[in-house]
Amino acid sequence: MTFEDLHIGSILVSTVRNAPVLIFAAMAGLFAERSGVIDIGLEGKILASAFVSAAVAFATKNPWAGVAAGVAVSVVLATLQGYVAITQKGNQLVGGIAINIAMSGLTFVVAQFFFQQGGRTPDLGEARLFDVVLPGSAAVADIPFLGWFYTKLIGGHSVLVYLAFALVPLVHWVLYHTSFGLRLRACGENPHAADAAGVSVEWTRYRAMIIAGVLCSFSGAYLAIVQSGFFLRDMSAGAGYLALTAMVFGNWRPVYTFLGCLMFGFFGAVQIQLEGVDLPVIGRIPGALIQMVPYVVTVVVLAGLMAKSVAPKAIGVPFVKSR
Amino acid sequence: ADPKLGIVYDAGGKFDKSFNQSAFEGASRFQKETGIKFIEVQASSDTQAEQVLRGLARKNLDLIASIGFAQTQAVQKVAKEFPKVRFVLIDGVAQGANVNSITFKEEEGSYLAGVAGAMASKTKKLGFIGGIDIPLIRTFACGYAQGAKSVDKKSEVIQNMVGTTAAAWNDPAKGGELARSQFERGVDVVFAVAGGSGNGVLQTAKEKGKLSIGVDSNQNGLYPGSVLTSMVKNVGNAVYDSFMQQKNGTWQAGVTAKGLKEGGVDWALDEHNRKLITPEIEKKVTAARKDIIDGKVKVIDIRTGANCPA
Amino acid sequence: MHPAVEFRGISKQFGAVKANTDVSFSIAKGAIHGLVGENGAGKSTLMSILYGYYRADSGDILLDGQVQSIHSSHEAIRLGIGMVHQHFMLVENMTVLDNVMLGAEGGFKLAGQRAGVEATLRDICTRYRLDVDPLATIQDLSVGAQQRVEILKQIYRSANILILDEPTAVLTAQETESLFEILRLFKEQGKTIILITHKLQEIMDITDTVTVMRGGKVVGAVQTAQTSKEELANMMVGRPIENNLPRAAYNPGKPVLEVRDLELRDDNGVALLNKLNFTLRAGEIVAIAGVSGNGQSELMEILSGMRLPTSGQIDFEGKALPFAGRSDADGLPRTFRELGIGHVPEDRLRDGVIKGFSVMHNTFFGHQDDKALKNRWGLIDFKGIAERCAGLLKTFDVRPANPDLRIGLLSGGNQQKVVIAREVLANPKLMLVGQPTRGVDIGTIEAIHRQLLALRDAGMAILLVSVELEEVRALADRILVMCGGSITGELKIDEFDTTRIGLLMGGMHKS
Amino acid sequence: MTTNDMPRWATAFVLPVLNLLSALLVAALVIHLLGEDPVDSMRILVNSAIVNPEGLSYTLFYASTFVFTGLSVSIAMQAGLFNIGSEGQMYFGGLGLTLAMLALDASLPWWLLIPVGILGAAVFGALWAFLPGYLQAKRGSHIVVTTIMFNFIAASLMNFIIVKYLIPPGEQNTASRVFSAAAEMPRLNTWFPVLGDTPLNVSFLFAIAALAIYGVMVWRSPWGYKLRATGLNKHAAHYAGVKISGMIIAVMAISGALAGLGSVNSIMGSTHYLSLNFVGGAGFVGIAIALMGRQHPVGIFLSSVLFGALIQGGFDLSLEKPNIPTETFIFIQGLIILFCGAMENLYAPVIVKLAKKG
Ligand SMILES: Nc1ncnc2c1ncn2[C@@H]1O[C@H](COP(=O)(O)OP(=O)(O)OP(=O)(O)O)[C@@H](O)[C@H]1O
Ligand SMILES: Nc1ncnc2c1ncn2[C@@H]1O[C@H](COP(=O)(O)OP(=O)(O)OP(=O)(O)O)[C@@H](O)[C@H]1O
Ligand SMILES: [Mg+2]
Ligand SMILES: [Mg+2]
Repeated sequence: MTFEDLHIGSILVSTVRNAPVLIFAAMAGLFAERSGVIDIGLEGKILASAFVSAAVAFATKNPWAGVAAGVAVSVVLATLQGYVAITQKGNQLVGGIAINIAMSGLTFVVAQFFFQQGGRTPDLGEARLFDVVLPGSAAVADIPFLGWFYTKLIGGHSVLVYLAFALVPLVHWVLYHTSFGLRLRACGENPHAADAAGVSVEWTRYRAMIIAGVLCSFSGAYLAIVQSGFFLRDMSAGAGYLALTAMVFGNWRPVYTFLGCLMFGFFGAVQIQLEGVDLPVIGRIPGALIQMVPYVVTVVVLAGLMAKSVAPKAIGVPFVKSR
Repeated sequence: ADPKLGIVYDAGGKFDKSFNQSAFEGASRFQKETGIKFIEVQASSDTQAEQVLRGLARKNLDLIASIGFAQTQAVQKVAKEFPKVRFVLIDGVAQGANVNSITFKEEEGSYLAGVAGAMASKTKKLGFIGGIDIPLIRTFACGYAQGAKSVDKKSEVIQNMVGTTAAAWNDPAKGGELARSQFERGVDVVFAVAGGSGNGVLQTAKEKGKLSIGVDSNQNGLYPGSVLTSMVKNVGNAVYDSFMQQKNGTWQAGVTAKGLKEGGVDWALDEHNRKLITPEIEKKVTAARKDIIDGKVKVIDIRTGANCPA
Repeated sequence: MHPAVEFRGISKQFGAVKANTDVSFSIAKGAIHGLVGENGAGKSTLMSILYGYYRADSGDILLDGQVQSIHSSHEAIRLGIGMVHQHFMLVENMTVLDNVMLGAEGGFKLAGQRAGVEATLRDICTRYRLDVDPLATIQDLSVGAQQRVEILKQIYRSANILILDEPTAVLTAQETESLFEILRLFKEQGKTIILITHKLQEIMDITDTVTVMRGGKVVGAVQTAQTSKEELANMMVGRPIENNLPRAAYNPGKPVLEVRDLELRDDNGVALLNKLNFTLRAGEIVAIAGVSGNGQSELMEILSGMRLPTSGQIDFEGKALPFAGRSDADGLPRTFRELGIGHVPEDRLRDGVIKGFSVMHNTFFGHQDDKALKNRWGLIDFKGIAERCAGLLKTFDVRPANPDLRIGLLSGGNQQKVVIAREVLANPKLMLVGQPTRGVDIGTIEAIHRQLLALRDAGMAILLVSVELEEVRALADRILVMCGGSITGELKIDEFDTTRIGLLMGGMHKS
Repeated sequence: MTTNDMPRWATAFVLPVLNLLSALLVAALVIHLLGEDPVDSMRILVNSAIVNPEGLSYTLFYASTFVFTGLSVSIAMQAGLFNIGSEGQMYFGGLGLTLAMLALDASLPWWLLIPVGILGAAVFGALWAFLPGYLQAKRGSHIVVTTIMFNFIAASLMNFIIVKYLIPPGEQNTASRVFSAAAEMPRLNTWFPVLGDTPLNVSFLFAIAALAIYGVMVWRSPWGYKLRATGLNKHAAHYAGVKISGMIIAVMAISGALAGLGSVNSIMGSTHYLSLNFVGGAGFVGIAIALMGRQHPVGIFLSSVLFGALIQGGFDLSLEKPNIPTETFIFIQGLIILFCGAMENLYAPVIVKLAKKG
């Protein structure tokens, strides 16, 4: 086997393309959880926004209208989740799981009702978001490496991909270098302290949830109107849980979380390349076992390399001004 | 009186863009032509399959069509309990004097897909994307590879499976990703046998200017000019025929394996892919088709326990 | 001139508990006003109402003669009220700087502000002689330093009315003194201060006026100059407080605990305990005095089995405690308890009780595996435990004596009584007692002290860790002073000398 | 405003009923929008899931599996561990059971074979949960992450094992061979013919027993006391002499064993073979059940029956009303979890006001 057989280039490109679904959702989770609200409902929000973006994009023939509608729905769900967690002081896990289950059913029912295609939307065709071709791509396309680097790795993606990558420093900045971020983190660590300092814990958490809603919707929109070009029932296929995993893996810190997302994207891509390839010594690994690669790697990395992950202290606990 | 007919889809549901949907279409065609209605149900789990079949059998239906191999055991069991009710099992083999098991020689149709693919491919690298790594899907893959090798010994088939859970049939993003990665490895024709995930494959092929091959129903029209052909598996015809036989009183129990000869599988040539199928390709495929029907070429079915020769 | 703060008929009820009933009094501008009362008297509740944390069921609060409806801490802060809570309100994993800025940021972007605020803080620190590094992370700071951060917060926000809820409970004498220095400075600047404390000496030392509460009501308001500790105590508890409790003659028995060359190092190899050597005999109370954070907690953890020492030998009743060959202390406290070592942990909320369990469920916490508490099916004998619990609540005067209440809803003093009662009931041979009266009112302190002395008289060996020299003096037969993980000196009780102990606590000279 | 201010009958009865009604109201609205009559639909649903003995029997059959997965999630939750891995543990438990059956179903009599199968399911389930438990206890790997990962790994591994080793030669179905009749869990219709030809079997009685044992173990035994202490405050539990890491590993193993036992009902009680994805989400439903049932035996039982009824009733309803796809009931499940589980105190203020007036 040669180096060429590994297709490093294609793995990297594929990583870049796979990661945004997770990055958006993980950054959404980060906002919610750093403010103290467990966001196990990412999956449901991804699914709902994926459906709504696809349906609206199809109906209006405008992908941006789809994205906007996805944002709206995801924000509504996030606010509902916030209402359960913040105002009702209910169990946050229950709230999130309820949303996941409800959306898995509802998206199908509504899609079926409108489109009669078994919980699928029609193909978006021209209403998809298309890839950006960077200026000068044609000129450099044939230069070895640089051509690949500029047109394939850096260029040639949808706007949402760039947004996903740009989000990471932005989230970092908001979280650590703004007063909102400071308050948000305080609410997640010690809401009583934040409250005593005159910060409204509830309002801060609501805002965090709304942001989480917005970010999460991009994940769904990316899935439906960029990657697939239609909506299919349960198409999130666990992305929300994986994003949550990346976030825990990244110790609730944006950059590490981002690395976690890239890792999943990367091993997902490696796994594709490994299938059916004869490896030295091991030989050909059966396809079903190759599917395990990203997950096994995660467990090994978590068990072996990472220090204990430390969640925000007040996470999951409704804020009650009482002893 | 009109026969009382029923159809039981498996977990994929009647809109799965695959064999359930095809069965539904066959049954609908029958209804349209004869005006005879049928009851349809979806069984989401093996337990439910049994429940549904028994429930329908109790209603004294004359014929129940069970779609998908997952219902094999349930059919076998319920058929024994209700000897007067007739069962048609699609894609699986169940025992019983009142059961007709219909299987398809997917390997034969896939062989044609492989021939067409290898002819159309410039790189002689062909892709195959399956849903889950199960014998049925491997049968497609192996027939496809045999067909490709028959055109050019050196042609190579790269295989990927979408996943390991039921979600693998509904993951177009992953399907698209797999297709992309295959294209980057030099593949220029890809055969998708992955339910809803296959849509992602076909779509990506269209985007990347590559060729794809559809499956089960004729998918040529989905992305005209990009779908090279489709490996049509006539589940719909099988259901239609069974209903018709019941109506005409010609129904028979047994095991039917439907290949090219029996019209169970075929390749699709229509106005959508007419331009893609050059006279050479058409000639080659037609010849291969004839050879198989005549028995000159034997396509290996790996489900019999044989190793895939290609 | 209007008073700075005036309470008019404040009442507040939690479920069946009347925390405040028709509370009325006022505090003059520029005064330091003391607020005293038993545990559960309603002091914190009243202050929480003033700070907008709770809404009063009825009554008004007037600031500077104006009725104000304060419905959030945000509102309170806007009105110039600052509060230092009983439990620190700090975000542990953030820096001092961030904690101070929290809620008082000057704009959305922090980047430009941080340097400026840091400079301001450094300036405040020098002016008020506060020893705090603005860039330190809270969890790395000692309790005293965290307290200073709370003060720093209030100075930074230039609060005009400052509420301090038991600020000195965890401070050493020196730290308390420097806190008072700052309070006096505040007073000079015309700020009004409300100080809650259980230490009447502090009331005498610094306040101008005092309000005494009992059972949610005001039972007295006096000028400090015209009262005495005894009178205040009497008002609070409704009976005089005994200062010198009777005890049997010092007659130590066999050695119960022998500690030799005990050493503890943290993961970085830094010594937390340095070659400790001491012996504890039956029938004596040995007190370990010292500024908190000098190894006392670690020592107690080791002796109770919660932590493994790095090296050294500890004999209990002549036999080595089973540390050898262990990689962690998992389950060890149970072994120790079964050997006869009782432990009243210094941080009762963290270690001593399960807040979510009922009082009754907490009365056998740690003893759940005792044979006597199980029925013949090996299940917990709740009938027996209910009886036992009823007796315990009565004997130790736990209020309210409701076994089904979540213990988290009890006042700190009453929680402490439950913990001590539980450990006493197991009748251990050695009792480790950490800060037994932290945050506890004088009446309860007296009761706890009586209990400990009775145990000593009955022949129990007691190791007491306390930062309160008063407590050490009231209980100890011998005193070990710890500093920097070492024992810097030992005194008999009749050699008690505050100055000398103070020097030893500072590690000044070794005897 | 807390539930403390409320009479017990209100928290135990009125609130849950009001919440359930709210969920059903929203569901009715959706059914109405789908163009069907909500009242009639509800009648069909209740009829086929509860009233009709055969339907009830199916409801209880589904509930039997859910009780086990619900208990699995609940017991881990008592120790403060969120086990998302019941799905994979049940899957793996099914493998243990199947291996035992394939090896022994020709040689052992039923009264030996069934216990061996149960044991196989429990052991394999426990094994699959032991690893995440161990990693949490000894390496601090977050249990939520590892159990999610283990679900994925189980799916791949089982796919591999079933396809490569368990499918009988020449068979299409991705399933093991059917076990011999000796491996069939006795069905309750043997004694109660009114239940009709349904797979409701002795597992249901086991499920009830498991609930009782769980209740006693958690609230009446010293072990359960330590378990709950660990869940509420690890520092204090350590002080109390609990071996924290041992407790975490043990409770995860038990949790996995319970999930594994869920497969006994589905496989030995119904299909009598192991098939791909036979778990079909029962492990995830277990999470919902544990949360909704507040980890209390009675709550777990009631939620399990409710979910079983939705599957059974929803299935029948979708037969009669083609406009209502079965997925509608997934949505309704979500609604019920939302209203009954997460917004449990939605009506508390109203009730408190009414109670004060009255
Ligand atoms: N949130 C609450 N819920 C129920 N009861 C409460 C609550 N807060 C306080 N109480 C009760 O109100 C009474 C007054 O409590 P408070 O904390 O004001 O007392 P305190 O005087 O500050 O006592 P301590 O000296 O121990 O701090 C106590 O009986 C307490 O148990
Ligand atoms: N053996 C049992 N089986 C089922 N449920 C039980 C059993 N014992 C107790 N419960 C229920 O469990 C809950 C808690 O039990 P219990 O009242 O003994 O504890 P508690 O005093 O409330 O302590 P905690 O607050 O820690 O639960 C109660 O709702 C009770 O009804
Ligand atoms: Mg107080
Ligand atoms: Mg109780």
